[in-house]
Amino acid sequence: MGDFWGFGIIWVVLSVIADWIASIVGRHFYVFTASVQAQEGQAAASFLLMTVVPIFVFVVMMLFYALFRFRRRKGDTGSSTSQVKFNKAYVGLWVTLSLVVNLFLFVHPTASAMQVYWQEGQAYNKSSNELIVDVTAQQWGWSFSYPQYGIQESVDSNGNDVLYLPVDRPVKFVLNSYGDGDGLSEQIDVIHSFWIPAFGMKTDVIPGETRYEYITPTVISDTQQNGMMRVQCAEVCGPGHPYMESNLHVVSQSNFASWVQQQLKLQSGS
Amino acid sequence: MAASSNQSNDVLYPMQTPLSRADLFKLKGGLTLFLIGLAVPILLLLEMRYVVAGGYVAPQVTQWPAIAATVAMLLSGLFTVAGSKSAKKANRPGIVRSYNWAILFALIAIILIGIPAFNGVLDPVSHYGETFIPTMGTIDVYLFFTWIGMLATRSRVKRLGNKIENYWGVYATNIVLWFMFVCWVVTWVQLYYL
Amino acid sequence: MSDDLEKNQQPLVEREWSRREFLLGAGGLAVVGVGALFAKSPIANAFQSLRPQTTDQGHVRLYQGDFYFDPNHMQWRVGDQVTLHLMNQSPNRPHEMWIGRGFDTTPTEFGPIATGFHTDFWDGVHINILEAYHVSNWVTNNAIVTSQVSPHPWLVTGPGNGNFSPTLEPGGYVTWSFTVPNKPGRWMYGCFVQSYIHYDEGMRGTIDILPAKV
Amino acid sequence: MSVTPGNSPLQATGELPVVPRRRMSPPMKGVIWAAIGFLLLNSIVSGIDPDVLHSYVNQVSVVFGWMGAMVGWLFGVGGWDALVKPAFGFPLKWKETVGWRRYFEYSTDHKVIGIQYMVSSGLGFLIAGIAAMMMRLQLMSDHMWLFQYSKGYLTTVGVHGTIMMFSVGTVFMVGGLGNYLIPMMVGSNSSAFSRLSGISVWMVPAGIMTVAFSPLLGDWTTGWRGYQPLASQDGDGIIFYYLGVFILLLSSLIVALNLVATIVFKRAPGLTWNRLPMYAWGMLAVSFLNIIWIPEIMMTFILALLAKIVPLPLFTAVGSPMVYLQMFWLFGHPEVYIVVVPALALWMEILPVLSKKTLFARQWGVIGLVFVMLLSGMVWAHHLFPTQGNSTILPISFFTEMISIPTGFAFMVAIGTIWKSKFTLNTPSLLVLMSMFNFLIGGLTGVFLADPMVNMQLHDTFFVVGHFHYTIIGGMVFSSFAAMYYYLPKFSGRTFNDKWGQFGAYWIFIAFNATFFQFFIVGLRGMNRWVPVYPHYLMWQNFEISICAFLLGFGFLYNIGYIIWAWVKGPAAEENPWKAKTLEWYAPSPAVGTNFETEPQVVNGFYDYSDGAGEAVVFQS
Repeated sequence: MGDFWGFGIIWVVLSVIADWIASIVGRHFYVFTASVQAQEGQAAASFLLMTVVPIFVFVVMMLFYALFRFRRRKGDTGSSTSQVKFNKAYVGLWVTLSLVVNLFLFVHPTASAMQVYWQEGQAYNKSSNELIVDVTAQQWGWSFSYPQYGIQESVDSNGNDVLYLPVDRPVKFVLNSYGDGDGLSEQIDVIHSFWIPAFGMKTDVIPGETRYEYITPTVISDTQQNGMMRVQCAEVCGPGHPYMESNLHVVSQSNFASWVQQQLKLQSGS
Repeated sequence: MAASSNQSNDVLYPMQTPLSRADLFKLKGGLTLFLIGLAVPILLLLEMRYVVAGGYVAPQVTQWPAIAATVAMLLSGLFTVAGSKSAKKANRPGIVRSYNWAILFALIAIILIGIPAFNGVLDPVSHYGETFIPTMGTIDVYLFFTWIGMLATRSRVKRLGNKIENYWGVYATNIVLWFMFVCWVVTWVQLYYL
Repeated sequence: MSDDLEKNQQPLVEREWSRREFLLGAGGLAVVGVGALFAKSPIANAFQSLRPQTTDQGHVRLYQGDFYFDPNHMQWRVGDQVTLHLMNQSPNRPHEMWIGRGFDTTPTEFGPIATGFHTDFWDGVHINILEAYHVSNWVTNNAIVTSQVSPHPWLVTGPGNGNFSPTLEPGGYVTWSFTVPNKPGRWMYGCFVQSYIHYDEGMRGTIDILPAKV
Repeated sequence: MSVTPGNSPLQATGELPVVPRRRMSPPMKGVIWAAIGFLLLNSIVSGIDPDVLHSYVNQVSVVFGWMGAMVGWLFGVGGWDALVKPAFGFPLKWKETVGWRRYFEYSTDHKVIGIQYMVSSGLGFLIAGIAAMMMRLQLMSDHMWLFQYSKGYLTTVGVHGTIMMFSVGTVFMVGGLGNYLIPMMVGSNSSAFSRLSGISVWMVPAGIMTVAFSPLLGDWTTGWRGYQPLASQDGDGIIFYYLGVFILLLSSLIVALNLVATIVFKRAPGLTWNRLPMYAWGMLAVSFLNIIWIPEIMMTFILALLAKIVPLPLFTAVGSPMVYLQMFWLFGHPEVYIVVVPALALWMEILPVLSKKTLFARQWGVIGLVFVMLLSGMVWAHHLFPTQGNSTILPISFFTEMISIPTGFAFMVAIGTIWKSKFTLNTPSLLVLMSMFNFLIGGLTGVFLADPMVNMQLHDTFFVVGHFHYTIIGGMVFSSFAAMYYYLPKFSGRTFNDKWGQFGAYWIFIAFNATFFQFFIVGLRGMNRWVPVYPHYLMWQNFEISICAFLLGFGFLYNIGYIIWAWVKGPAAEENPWKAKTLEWYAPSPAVGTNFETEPQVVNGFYDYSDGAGEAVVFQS
């Protein structure tokens, strides 16, 4: 029984310590979160981390026990004294626990977080404050248009496509994978994936289908300040895939308003 | 490798060794597994047709080659059954006679199935056409390999003559051909009517 | 898989094939294989340099593929009359063709990317369009264009729309004739569609313009 | 009869049939026949159906040319003389040789075939490993420097993934170890369909070469998945991807048929299902997965090939771009278990022997393997969480999380076996523990990926790359090395120096974890997959990862080299050095010639190591 209690006590102590560390590390699991959705994902990931750490400790401790505690000593050639073939309590506990833990993880965070995400989408759709951004993916670039403001394609001073978002305002991305109306787009377009690392969310863009993504940015920042603030294609889409990136600026509500005016001026001017 | 193997100079060929019950059981089991594996792509194609084209049947699919192919395969199958019956009586000339006809009808079936797949009546760039052609093509390729198997079986029976100790090859060919017949009928009914 | 032959499987005789032939053969194949995979372009270039470079005259064919020009090197002489057939062989991508020197670039997260040539070869050149099939658009810039085919709606005339370049749909082709202008030296040609990636992926070539014969 | 390798005691005596001397080595003959086959069919097809450019090798002709080459190769290495002609009733002129030459010929001996599979698969491991090193070299910098074009890098990614998955992951432990061990483990002298098996092994080198030389036809950027609709507009190299994978899968399908038939129909008397060794159970589960899913994916690849060369619009934007993804991942996830289940089975095979303790809860281990097999067909869509609509996410997520339960049984059994044992710490057992550690991390990170909300962030990043390398290298490759060390005395009659073995094990363990643990971190920091260039802020970590990756690469080279050295020159081993009780150890070591001169009779379970337990096997004379 000595091994049993020894193992158990060490496991509990190490698990508590490891979980304490996990609770700190878990807070930075997403490295940088800049949206409500990223924070939700971060919370789910952190919860998962706390749950799996004791399991990790249990198995790894067992491996170390095998290496040190149960190691065959020099000169010992006999069989093991314990030849237990089955232990109802151990197997029963293992099966029950793994079932319970998995079911539990399915209810929370899996189902609950998805529920929250879907409800957010519905809430955003009903809200009058929602900003709609039409995103078009094509080989190999993104273009963004703001139908509520009449901006057809937002560009920066270099003429590159750029995404500007106001902080703390729900955004609905309408995602399509179409070409630029040259009659070839149906043939040439492929699956892309719309990903902003700092927003903790990605949605694939399928040719011929429209997908939606709902985000509320919470941090004012841009691509120059933080590399995770970028629009990146995450699904391989041909040789240009690595270059399929656009800069992202999350700005204050007032700066966004003036940016909109500037874009409109640029659009009518050209 | 078996320790009991004969040390004589005779070189043995397929069908030249007597089969024990266990051997026969093994061969039948292996063939069953093989046919399960062969059925998977057919199921996949039939499923994909509904995914891609729904229940639509193009009005211009040509009916007569399909009906004629079914008849040809049925005849071929009846002749392989006759071959198996001759095999039970160890009537080797009977096997060869039956197989001559079976091979002929199987060849006719291959050509007939090939006609609607490749005669260009169906547009390959249509949802129905793009599933119809690969499905018919797959059946045709399967049937072609079955046909080679039939040729091999006939050739073996003819060449080995009296040295044959078992007729598993004949039975197996018969089973595979009937499996192909079932696959074809399911495909035909599904692609043409359902 | 019909019959059981195992009772016949005794390792009986050792009849030896040559070990040397086997090793030499396998080694030779390995060398050829590695060479084909990793040294394809140096070997091809070496062969190409053995062939004397000829000046293209009259009808010149230029094929576009994903992502290359065939040929990727041409040689023209000032004053020659050239009829250029440009064909897009790609089954699904549009391609264009610029000729120029120097680069315009745009900054990206991955460093500056070339968006086109700075100097347009076709400035002030008289060209005559003889054939056009499946053309997406044809920007003329400062070239002076006469056309034997209906240039609508694809011909974009006048400066301000970028350099001279025909853009072809998959399977499209164009033919135009011109007299090689007096702009000797090395020029480049390339395709910059689909976010400039075609040029980056190797869709480029060089033209040497030789001075006129005296 | 037992023959030592290398020097044959058998003489060609007068009483044997006179067979003409084989002048050319079968592989060379195969190559020449393949070249003839290619030229013949390619010429015919490109003559009948020329493409616009009138080039000699075009999309359609290369497919037929390849078929000709494949038939030529398989006939040339022995299929014509040993399979086709006898099948048509012509005299069998093929005799198997002894000595090293038989490893380069058509053979029907399951042990020779097993070694041929292992060596072919090892060749694939080296080629794909070189591709991986090239990728890591490129990623040391954030801009293009080693590769000229990103399509070249992406092709390398594809070649690496394809060869690793289809010729190493799917083949080494099933076609290689399975073919070698399973007939011995069930007390038989041959596998069920040994002639078929003899030809299927030659498909592996052909398939590897097809994929490795695919860049000659053109670059393809889809990775190991041949992703449509992208594949339809890729370079022609994708044709060789589909064809190469097709032939590799055909080989695995034949292996599966053969192994199932061997296990079901060729068991020795007394070897009931309750006594069947764990590795045989693993092979049975894997082979059933293979029999169902390999034909499925082969058909999918044929369709994708048609979509490329005809072209049928099946999977392009005009058709239904999602259909290919669903069809691919239907196979794609079972594939992962095809790779890993043999490793789990191997733990349960090795641990009781080296712990000298009865296998704990054997029936639960079997249940685990079988349920992994059953559930694996229900989880495919978790590869598509960001791709598909909302409605299917939760059920798929549910099954994905549930599949960790049967997988966990392997850990339960392993831990129960280790507990209070007398654990012999040597290279194979150390590698098994390391494999358990790695696979544990792979499995636990899978919990994060199974959660859709978290998956939306982690999908298509290096986190995923790290996760599956932990399961596949960490689980399967480490277990394969454990198996190689463990069975070395069986293969060659020689053994290894444990100190050098353990040194190699620690080397790859440390380098592996240093490399792939950082994949998780760099992925969370925003590193996406399939990119030769990336934002500058990720550069130093990628540089560091590359250094560790090179260490890992050299570590694998060291281990492979050491195993080869020990195989040839190592100290002589005992007949049964681990005092194991399973049937394969009753066959002679090194296992050459007949496995069992007299038929073994199984009278007990194999995994009972208590002092009073009798022998598991008796031989009746």
